[in-house]
Amino acid sequence: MHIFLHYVLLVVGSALVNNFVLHRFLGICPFLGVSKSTDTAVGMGMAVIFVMTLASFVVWLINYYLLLPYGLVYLQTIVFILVIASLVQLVEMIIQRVSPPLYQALGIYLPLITTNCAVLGVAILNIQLKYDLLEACVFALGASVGFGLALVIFSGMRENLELSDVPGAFKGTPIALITAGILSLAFMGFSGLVK
Amino acid sequence: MLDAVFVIGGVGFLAALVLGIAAVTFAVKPDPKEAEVLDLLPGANCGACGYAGCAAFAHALVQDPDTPMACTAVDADTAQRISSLLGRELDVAGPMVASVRCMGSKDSAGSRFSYVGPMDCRAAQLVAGGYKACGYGCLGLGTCEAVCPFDAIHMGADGLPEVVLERCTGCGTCVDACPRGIIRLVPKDALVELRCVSLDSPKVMKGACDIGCIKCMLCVNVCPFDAIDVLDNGGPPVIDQDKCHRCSLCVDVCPRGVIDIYRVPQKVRIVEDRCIGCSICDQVCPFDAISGEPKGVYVVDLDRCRGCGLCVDKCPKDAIVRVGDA
Amino acid sequence: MSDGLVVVSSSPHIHSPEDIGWIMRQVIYALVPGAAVGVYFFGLPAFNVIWISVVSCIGVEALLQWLMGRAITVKDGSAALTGLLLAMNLPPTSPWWLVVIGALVAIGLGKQVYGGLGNNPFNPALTARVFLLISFPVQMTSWIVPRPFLLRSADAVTGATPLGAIKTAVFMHGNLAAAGKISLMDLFMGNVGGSLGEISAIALILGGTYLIYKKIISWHIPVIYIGTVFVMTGIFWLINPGVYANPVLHIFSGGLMLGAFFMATDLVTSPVTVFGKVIFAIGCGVITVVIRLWGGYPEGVSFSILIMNAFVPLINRGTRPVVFGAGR
Amino acid sequence: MLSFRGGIHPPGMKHLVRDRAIVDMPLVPLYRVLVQQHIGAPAKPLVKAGDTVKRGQMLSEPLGFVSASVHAPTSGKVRGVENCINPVTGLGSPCVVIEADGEDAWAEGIPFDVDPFSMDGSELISRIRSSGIVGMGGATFPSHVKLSPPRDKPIDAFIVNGVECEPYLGADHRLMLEEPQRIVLGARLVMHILGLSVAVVAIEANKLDAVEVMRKNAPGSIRVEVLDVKYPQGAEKQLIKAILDREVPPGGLPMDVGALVHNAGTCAAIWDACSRGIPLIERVTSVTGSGIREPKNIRVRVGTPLRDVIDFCGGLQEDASKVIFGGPMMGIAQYSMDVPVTKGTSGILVLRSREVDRSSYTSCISCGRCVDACPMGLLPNVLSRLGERSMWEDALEYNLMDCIECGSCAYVCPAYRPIVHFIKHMKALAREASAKKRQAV
Repeated sequence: MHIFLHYVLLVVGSALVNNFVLHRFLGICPFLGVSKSTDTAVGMGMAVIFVMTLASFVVWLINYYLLLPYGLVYLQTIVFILVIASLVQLVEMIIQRVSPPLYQALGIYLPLITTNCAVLGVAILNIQLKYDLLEACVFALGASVGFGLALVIFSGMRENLELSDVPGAFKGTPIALITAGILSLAFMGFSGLVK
Repeated sequence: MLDAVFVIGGVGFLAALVLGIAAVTFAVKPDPKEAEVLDLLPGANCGACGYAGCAAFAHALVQDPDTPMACTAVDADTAQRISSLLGRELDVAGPMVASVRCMGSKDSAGSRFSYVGPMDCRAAQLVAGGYKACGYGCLGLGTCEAVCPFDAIHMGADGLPEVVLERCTGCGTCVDACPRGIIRLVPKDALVELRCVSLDSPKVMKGACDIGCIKCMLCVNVCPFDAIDVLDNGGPPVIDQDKCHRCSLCVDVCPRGVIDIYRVPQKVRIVEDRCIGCSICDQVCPFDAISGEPKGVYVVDLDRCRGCGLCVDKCPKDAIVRVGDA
Repeated sequence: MSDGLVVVSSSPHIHSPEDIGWIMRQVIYALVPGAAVGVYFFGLPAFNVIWISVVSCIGVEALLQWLMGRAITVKDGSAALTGLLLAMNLPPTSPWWLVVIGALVAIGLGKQVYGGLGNNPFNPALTARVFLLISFPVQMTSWIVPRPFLLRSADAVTGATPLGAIKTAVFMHGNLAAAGKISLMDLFMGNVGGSLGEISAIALILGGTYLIYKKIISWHIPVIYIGTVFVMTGIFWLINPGVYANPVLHIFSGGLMLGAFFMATDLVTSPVTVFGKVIFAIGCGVITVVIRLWGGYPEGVSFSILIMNAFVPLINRGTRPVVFGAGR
Repeated sequence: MLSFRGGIHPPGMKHLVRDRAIVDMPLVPLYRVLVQQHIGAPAKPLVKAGDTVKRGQMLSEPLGFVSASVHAPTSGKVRGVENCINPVTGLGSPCVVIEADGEDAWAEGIPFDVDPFSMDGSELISRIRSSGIVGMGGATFPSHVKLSPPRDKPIDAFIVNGVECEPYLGADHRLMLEEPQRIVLGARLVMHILGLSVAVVAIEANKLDAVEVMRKNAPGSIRVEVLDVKYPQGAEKQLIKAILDREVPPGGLPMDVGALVHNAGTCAAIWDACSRGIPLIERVTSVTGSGIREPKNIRVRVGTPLRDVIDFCGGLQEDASKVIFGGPMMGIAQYSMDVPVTKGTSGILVLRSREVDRSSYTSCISCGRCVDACPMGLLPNVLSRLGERSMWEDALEYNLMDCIECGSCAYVCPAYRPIVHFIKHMKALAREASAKKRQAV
């Protein structure tokens, strides 16, 4: 029971309290880029959940079984990026085969997951926070679910903004950033929830 | 140092291996047509077409026949080949611009009733056929301005739209949007237009608008080029842009001032040392503006010349030039 | 007909007399009892906060609309209502500049950048409150002890809100005992510390009932919101009454009544269908309880409503009514 | 009480004409009989300038099955087939102009007296068709079409619509009070045509006197049901839901659920046509509203110019500023006093300037009142926001085409948004696009 609660808190913590987009401000590019329609946002969220969890898993293994034993921790960033890039490529191929509509919808943003700093961020945080393999995966899952959640909520709001009478100067990205800011303020309410 | 090389190389190799296997396992056969189109496209992936790279654009072109050929980097020949590959007609007409065919401003054409509702011409047209006294005139609520993707049409103070010729791309969005069919596309260089589309009889027209065409036929009769014709639909005469020489006689003769010319052409003069006195120009000039003795040097009477340019085209010696030109 | 043109428009040609101005006025009337209790217990400073807030909200709205070259719509009363709601969400001792900043954020950032009334995704007053709470935590959490108007002495005595006391007690001592005895009667009448307009449950219920009676809000959001808080806190109270306060105390304390009746029901930022309202209210309730029981802040009403505001487009999307004839 | 989901309660304003007995409008010198007074295929004029016509003579011939003819309202000389303003579209439309000779002589052979119950269905239907009978509630759909359902959609329920849910109007009410037998006989005739043994007369609870009269006059086979007072109770689909608890599917017709609805006035006209051969040349209509000096229920010939009707009712008040054909919720505002009364003119309503809609509207505040009011289960708030931006393609996904344009949403909108107008606008765009698409294929 206690162990289970630990993992629940880990998910809640990474998804809500320290939401990657709204609290750590990681992954802002896809957050703004793929949030114009809810359908694409859901697809992107799924893709990110998959990539982030998988990447955390692989990267953790590489870190502890390859880099650490050989004292090559200084190569962390470059190796991580290499692995993540390959993973994204792999996911892209699979999606293209399995779900062409999703592939079309995600368009340029699928390759962009590569440069989604949230993916690298979660991998590095896993190492910094000294999580074990399971914790790392759970943390990544929570973080990516949080990312997806923020993305989907935000896409709903942006669809509505399209029908709003926003002053010319604020149309598009400016109003999206303001909205993200207020959303981020609202999510501050969760602070202190998980120590 | 060496282990670093090995590790990165090894990881890279492994990744490449996995990707290689995946590429084979999850290979997606592209549409052969798509591949052909893709070959013809520049392959620069510049994104100017609005798609994520040439491959996505090729996909869209093949899948959706309505996709406009929006690539800016292909030459005309390639565009033609792509179009024929896709089995569609390529629009080869010259550049067009929108032309608004109504001059019935707020002051010259009144209202039948006071309209309450959305400020959209199409919506206003649904209420008792539009509030304007003239059933054919511009409603002036600016739907054309709202739909223009290029910001090339603006509502003037008189309640009529004005086309910004430099910005207009001739896309035709406003033409489709206008509920009264007032806007049409004309070649960019054809700039004489009768700005009225009313099918009303002269009597009705006089009651509805101070300026609309009353079908008096003066313009038809005055045109030296037979460029103005009457259709049998009861509407205003139509100017054939191919025949029109922009002499603007019709503009001057119209009692309602509803024929408009954008740019009056330059008058002509004769370059004396090239003129051989063949008299062709004298014979073709519809305005009797050229005079002279055969074998002598002809001169242009600038008061009479209207810049139609017939003589310029006919002169065998290229001795006639526009006034502004060297 | 005798002079000028007849009017022609699309049907319908008659209209209900209830326009936006009327709705806003009714909500303002409904808020008066709550605000009055605030002034009664907190005195002149509270009154000053109210008028500064209302005047600056109206001023900011007019100014921004004038700057943007839009029609100035302060006459519809929505800016005044936002001002009143903002004031009721502030500590009674708020300095004037805090109130003015709040008005700027509420009307400027919360409303006008989105295009004015109807276009804002978040409740403007709550946006401002949360903005102030995070930016000026000291000023926004200085509470004073209520003193009925007639008994008021010159100096205000600082004190804590009931929820703040509970949070501190649980945090410092691990149980509720240190929070001391909190009178439910005081909570009900408003004789407690807190934001200007949130203290008196009875006054707020009175106002809320008026709005429900006038059919300006439906009962779903307030009843289900408060009900969710009651049930959830009740469950935890039954599990461990030493750490978790009893549910009656929870529903009568903090900003719940104000939030449930007046903020969560904000027409612009709440779902349109009944089912959507139910989901929205449950979401507000759950988040409120989570923040109150386990979060860093003692009170979670503002945050929870703001967060649920963000969900409204998705809720509306998911709760479309069944089209006539498509049901079977 | 029987009812449906959604709806609104606007002030009834029925008191203006409630107690005013139907009076016959005297003949006027000139009639303008529009050739197109129905929904459906056009009709072809049969007369030309200089012809003399008799009362009840056919003036136009329907082209196609879903079409209807028109008849001369009185005897006189045809001035010509001219272009007159159609009160429904506001546009010019061909119309037979008759200069009355004042004799009002019937065409040969009518009226006669027969027992229509001795005839069979198809004979009666063709008689109804040649009499130019259309739905008189305002929709003007040719009645004979409704009476000829396809074989696979048998009709098992017939409702006589005496609801008259539009505020102000009282013509059907007076008709039920004064001439219940015509309605009952017409209804029995419809039952006879369709082989039904029962029918329902639906009346709103604000007309209990009519309920009593109808109950007294109706035979046992015709049940009179009292309905909740709510707008739009008289809308076909909502009425079927309330009486039969059947829902017409989106895009469907009442016959899809085996139901048929005829207006009370239409039933009376059917009786006249079948039993005496009198075509649809006159109707009862309410001339009402605060802008008219003497509100009345009048029996008026089709083709009478609006100006004459207004004069007969004492003229307009000084500040009258809106003249509406039909009721205030779905009626059509007029700008010309020359428009003629048509078969579908269920009322003529004149509003004063202070009652007329304000001219500006503001952003939607998502209050959801329109959603609660919509009897069709749509989201008018979303539709209006889409309509503001002419986004009809998105609106189609929000069931744009299922809107019945009853106006409930716009009535309750606190932002005064012209929601129905937005919807009509998008429907027009959608129809235009689909017509274009059909052309292209």
